[in-house]
Amino acid sequence: MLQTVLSPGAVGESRAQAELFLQAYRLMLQARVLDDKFASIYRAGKIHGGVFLGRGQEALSVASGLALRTGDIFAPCIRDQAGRLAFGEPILDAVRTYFGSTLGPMRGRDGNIHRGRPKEGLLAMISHLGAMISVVNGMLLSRRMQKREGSVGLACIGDGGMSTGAAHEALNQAGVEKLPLVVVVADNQFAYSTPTERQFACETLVDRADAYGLTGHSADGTNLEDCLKVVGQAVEKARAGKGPQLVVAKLLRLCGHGEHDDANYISAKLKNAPEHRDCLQVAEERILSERWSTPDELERWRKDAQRKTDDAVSTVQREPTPDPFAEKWQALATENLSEAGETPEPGPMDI
Amino acid sequence: MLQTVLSPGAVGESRAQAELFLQAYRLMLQARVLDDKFASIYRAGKIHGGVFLGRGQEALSVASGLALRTGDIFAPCIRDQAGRLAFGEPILDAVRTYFGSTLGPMRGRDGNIHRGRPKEGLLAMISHLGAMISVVNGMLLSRRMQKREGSVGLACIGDGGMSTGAAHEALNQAGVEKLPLVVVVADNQFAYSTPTERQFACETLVDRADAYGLTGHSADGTNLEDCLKVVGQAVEKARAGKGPQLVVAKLLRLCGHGEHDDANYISAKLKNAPEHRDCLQVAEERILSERWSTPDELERWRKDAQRKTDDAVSTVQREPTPDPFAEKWQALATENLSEAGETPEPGPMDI
Amino acid sequence: MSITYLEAIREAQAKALAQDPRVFIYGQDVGAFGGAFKATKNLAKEFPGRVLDAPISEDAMAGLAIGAAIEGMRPIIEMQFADFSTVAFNQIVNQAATLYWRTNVPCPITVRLPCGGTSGSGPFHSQTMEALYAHYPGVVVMTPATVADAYSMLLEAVAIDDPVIFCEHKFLYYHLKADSLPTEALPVGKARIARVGRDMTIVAYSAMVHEALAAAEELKSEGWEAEVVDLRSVKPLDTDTVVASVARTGRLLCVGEDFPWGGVTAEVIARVTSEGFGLLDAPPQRLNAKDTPVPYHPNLWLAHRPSARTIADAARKILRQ
Amino acid sequence: MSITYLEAIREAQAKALAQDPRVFIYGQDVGAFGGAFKATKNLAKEFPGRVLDAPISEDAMAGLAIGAAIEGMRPIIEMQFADFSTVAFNQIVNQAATLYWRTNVPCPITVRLPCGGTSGSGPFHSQTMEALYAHYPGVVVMTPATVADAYSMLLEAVAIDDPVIFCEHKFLYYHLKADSLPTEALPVGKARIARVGRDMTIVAYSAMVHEALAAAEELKSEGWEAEVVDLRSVKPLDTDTVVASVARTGRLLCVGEDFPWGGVTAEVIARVTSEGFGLLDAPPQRLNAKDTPVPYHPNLWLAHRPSARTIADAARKILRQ
Ligand SMILES: Cc1ncc(C[n+]2csc(CCOP(=O)(O)OP(=O)(O)O)c2C)c(N)n1
Ligand SMILES: Cc1ncc(C[n+]2csc(CCOP(=O)(O)OP(=O)(O)O)c2C)c(N)n1
Ligand SMILES: [Mg+2]
Ligand SMILES: [Mg+2]
Repeated sequence: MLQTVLSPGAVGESRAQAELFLQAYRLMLQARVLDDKFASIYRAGKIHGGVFLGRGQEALSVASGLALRTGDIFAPCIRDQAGRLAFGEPILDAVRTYFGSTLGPMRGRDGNIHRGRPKEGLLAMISHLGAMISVVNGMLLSRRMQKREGSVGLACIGDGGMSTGAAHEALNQAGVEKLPLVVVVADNQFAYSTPTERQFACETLVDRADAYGLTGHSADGTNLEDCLKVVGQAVEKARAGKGPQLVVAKLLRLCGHGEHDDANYISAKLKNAPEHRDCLQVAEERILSERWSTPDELERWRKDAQRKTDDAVSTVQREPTPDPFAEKWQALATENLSEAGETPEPGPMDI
Repeated sequence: MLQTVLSPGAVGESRAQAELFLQAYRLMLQARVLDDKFASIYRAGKIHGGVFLGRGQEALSVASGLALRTGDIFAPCIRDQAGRLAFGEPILDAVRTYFGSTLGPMRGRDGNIHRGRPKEGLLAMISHLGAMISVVNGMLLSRRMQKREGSVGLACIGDGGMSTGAAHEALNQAGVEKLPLVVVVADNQFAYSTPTERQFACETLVDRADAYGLTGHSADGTNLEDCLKVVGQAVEKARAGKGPQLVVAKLLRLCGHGEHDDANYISAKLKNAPEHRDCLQVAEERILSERWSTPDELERWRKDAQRKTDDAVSTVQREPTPDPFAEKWQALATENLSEAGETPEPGPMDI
Repeated sequence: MSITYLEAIREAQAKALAQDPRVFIYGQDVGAFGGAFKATKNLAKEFPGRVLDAPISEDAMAGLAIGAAIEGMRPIIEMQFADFSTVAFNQIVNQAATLYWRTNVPCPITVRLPCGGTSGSGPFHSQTMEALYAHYPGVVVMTPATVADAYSMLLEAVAIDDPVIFCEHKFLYYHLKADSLPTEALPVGKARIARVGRDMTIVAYSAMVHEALAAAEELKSEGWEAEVVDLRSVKPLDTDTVVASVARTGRLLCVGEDFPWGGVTAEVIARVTSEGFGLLDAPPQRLNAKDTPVPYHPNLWLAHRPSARTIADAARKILRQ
Repeated sequence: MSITYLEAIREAQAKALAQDPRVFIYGQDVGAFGGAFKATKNLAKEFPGRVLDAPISEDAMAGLAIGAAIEGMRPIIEMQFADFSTVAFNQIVNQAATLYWRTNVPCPITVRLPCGGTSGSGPFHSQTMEALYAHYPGVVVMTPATVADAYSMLLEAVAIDDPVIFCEHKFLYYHLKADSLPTEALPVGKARIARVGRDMTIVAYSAMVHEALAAAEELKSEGWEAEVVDLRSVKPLDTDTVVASVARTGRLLCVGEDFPWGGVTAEVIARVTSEGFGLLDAPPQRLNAKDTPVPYHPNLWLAHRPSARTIADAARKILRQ
């Protein structure tokens, strides 16, 4: 695949590709470092609720985020820290949401990976798998109605999420409306503990593309270059009006479902299989072998990522947590239609 | 296709095929006559609620019912009068349900096409499209657990029903469990008024088979012979342990969605297209051209179907309708857990 | 001119489409066909590209509407029957209803639910769903009982910055008529005294308002004056108007067509007894449908739901206490 | 020996599997993994072929269970979190709950719903769903508050010929312990007096029973004796036991963790005021969660749901009247 991308003679292009690769790598690295930090804070018992990481899925995720432009729509799923950074989500959003800071986009109301900024095209997933895709469809259809065309919507989902009725209805809907939607499936071979043979019986989930009249693409989820290329092409096609696209990438989650889970249901054989290498390491090796960068520089980047992470965490740790007395206990935007007086005064603040 | 079925040299086999054809034809005729009766009773204002017919869909439907044996499972959809008769549902069940007779299987509690005898393998559909398939899955899986193998479950659905999340989850589930399920899709090109181009964007719904790891089959829904062959083969495969099968037949509904609907959204061109001939007429022509029967005999069969229909209707018209005072207003099987006393006494009996 | 409840719904949508380019309609068969009940008749022609047929995918219909709302649109989605909204339930209560609270982005969608029993419709084409949705935070649930309210409340539903569950009653579609469309209306969230009376309060909403009014008429011939309160919206629920009425009458009967457990009637009684306990001269009572699915046969159906007769019976028992 | 609420649920399933070949378990990750909460730990090994992993398809999970019930099986399905049962909602309320009434074929399925708030779980992993299901005809809804009830009621759930929604509270999973499993139990449908008192009745269920008991303890130090009634099942709801308690105490507070509109607390108050109006010496009151989604941050979460403190506060107001 390299030949295609860095074809001899296309020096300018190959320079651009190398730069894209490096940019992607730095984002993956930042995501990995941030994820590692969340894991350690979790182990220290300082995070409320679960922690969900994207370890091993950064190549696909970053490719998704990088393929998009300002004005596009991104609906990340639970393992898309890298894609979020690539799309432009500030590190602070992640940290603030995990800590429940009132300065974060979710203001302590929702947590961990359930964050976003819908008005900036970054959707805040609900937990119910499959439910975000039709929302992206609605955004894209509206832009068409508003004659604001040219943007693409990209929704991430897992192999397990593809079994939901919600995902089916939305993929079919996108096909019918010929929307510029790209659905990126991270087939990490497990949904929580459930292996894909208990999840679906088709050969590969790309077989679903035909079922909905979408264009299907396969990618190697451990290979950054391939992910950049395949997702990039899918996004380009969608943007060019070629209708909805389905990208399926195979890979392995290199962590538990959440940090509470040791993933002992994934066999050592699977974990050590050559095709399940860590995408970050693979990318690093490639950078060094191509001499696009040096070990020193990579080390500086890692330190930089570490510093940004630490800064964000120490900033957020000094930020206010929600005050139930100051909280507006109101789910409606229309204040005068909210019902009051039925609910108790706030209770004690201790856990 | 005829050659395959009635191959020269296989005289015994071809005799059997001809007999199957005639049997199927008589059931189709009976279904058509019964449907016509319901339509005329509806027009006379004597049926409560809607009337939904299978006109033009009898060939596919009868093939579904005939492919099954006693002990199999059949989940018909709204246009499966012919299949129900073929599976063994008494005419009286249909008439009693439309009239709300207390002697019918639904006892006036549910109406029209929402009828069945689950314990005899004939499911009573709920209205929500797509919802019956997973129920068939559960029956088949249970039989496997109970070591009662050898039976097949067949579920009917429309082109529109295939857009439901419920259908997706169930097809996928059947694939994962490798159940002896046959799903028969009547692609009649419309869901109520909605043409298939607003329903799905794949070429044909058989494209969905691969998506679930099912075996796909296509049939000409206007051709009885083809329907018998294709559905028969699919059922055989399922019974032989070859996993779930998906049959898609193209045809046109030769009536409104319900009898309240004149289907003026179906263009004359479509209605008159040669590929949308009435399957009953096509079958009749074939019988006569093959001299499997005579016009006189066909006429006797029609009269017989008419008489059976009229008998059933006049029987049911003398049967008791539900008495709210005698009705057990209780949704639970466990009597002592039912809540009483919260509901009013029955009201006036006049409409 | 005479206009039905159903025509009022069509007219409100026509007006919403005409006056606000952000409005569009999405639902099964709502386009050229004009909808299963003709509530969108001719709208696809009058507003090209803004009335779209949906696949049989209620979950994705609701999801699409939510996405449209995020982009500043004001979608109206029509469920072919309220009963089928169970399939979109998750998107409505967990995505639409939480969006503003979670992200600060309002979700102005209107979900039109053709609700309620009509003769011969059976268990899956007859349900009323107001309690189901009102239970959840983040939604407004409207239950118009009159042609005027069907019109004005639907326009307000579209204008409100929150998800509105618009429960339109199929039994009223053709039967209920008015001379003209209203030019003004009570604010959303305010109940209406549908009939003034001093002896007891009957609280109702949607089709049951008319049964309650008929019951009140029957009671009048016996010398009782029942006040009938039409809730108009069940969330928010106008407790003040109900309590004020009970303050005048001292007696309360609450009527709903929904299943008996929980729901509007329980909520009204819980509020009145908590806030206005001392005003009651007799135990408050409620009348709901029976605790079974809605039956198909008219004999059963008529006995399943409250009617003028059973309301009057229940009222007499309260009045005699 | 000490056994937790969660272990009791596992033990009940082990016993059901052992004693009845018709029982099987189906749900996401319930097999070799033993379930997200380990409620089915080792069961796949102990009962080969009878504890099956499901795809992420709640609708089809419920549908499969219904089909199994038709074939004479007694399936238990585990929803990974109660919140995700919204996706199976249609199959449960429209297919499972209507099957017996429509066709005379019973539908003995048990739907296990890990319910309720725990710190840091947020809007979609914290919901209690008892009111949602209890609203519908044709289901039994259990809300065990103790280790003993978790065990005995789950066994009864499997034995009952109707769909049972088994609301197990995640907050109780690990915290609540008992010395042993019970050998006998109150019948399903009977409430339990969890604490005897003469001054007021506090009605609660599930995790709120423990908050109510703690509140009663707090009140005791002030000289008040609150009676605490644990409903055990909310459908059927044991009105008699509640009314009898109110007959003794004259005062009623009803507490639920669910959203405030409709639901158990409204239903209890509507029943008590309809049937036992004269027994009340003060207005009945209720305490629910706030009318917003369940918040993530513990500060908000603790204020969102009723607690011993807020229950005691509400009780004091009633006692002073
Ligand atoms: C409708 C629904 N059912 C169940 C869950 C619980 N759940 C959360 S993540 C998960 C596994 C998801 O697997 P997959 O889609 O493959 O994504 P991955 O975790 O592998 O990235 C499950 C079952 C859910 N969130 N939504
Ligand atoms: C979930 C759901 N949504 C909507 C409906 C209303 N409805 C009943 S039949 C029908 C059209 C069905 O079309 P199709 O599946 O193609 O079957 P056909 O009527 O053509 O035989 C619709 C929309 C329904 N029954 N269930
Ligand atoms: Mg996965
Ligand atoms: Mg069709």
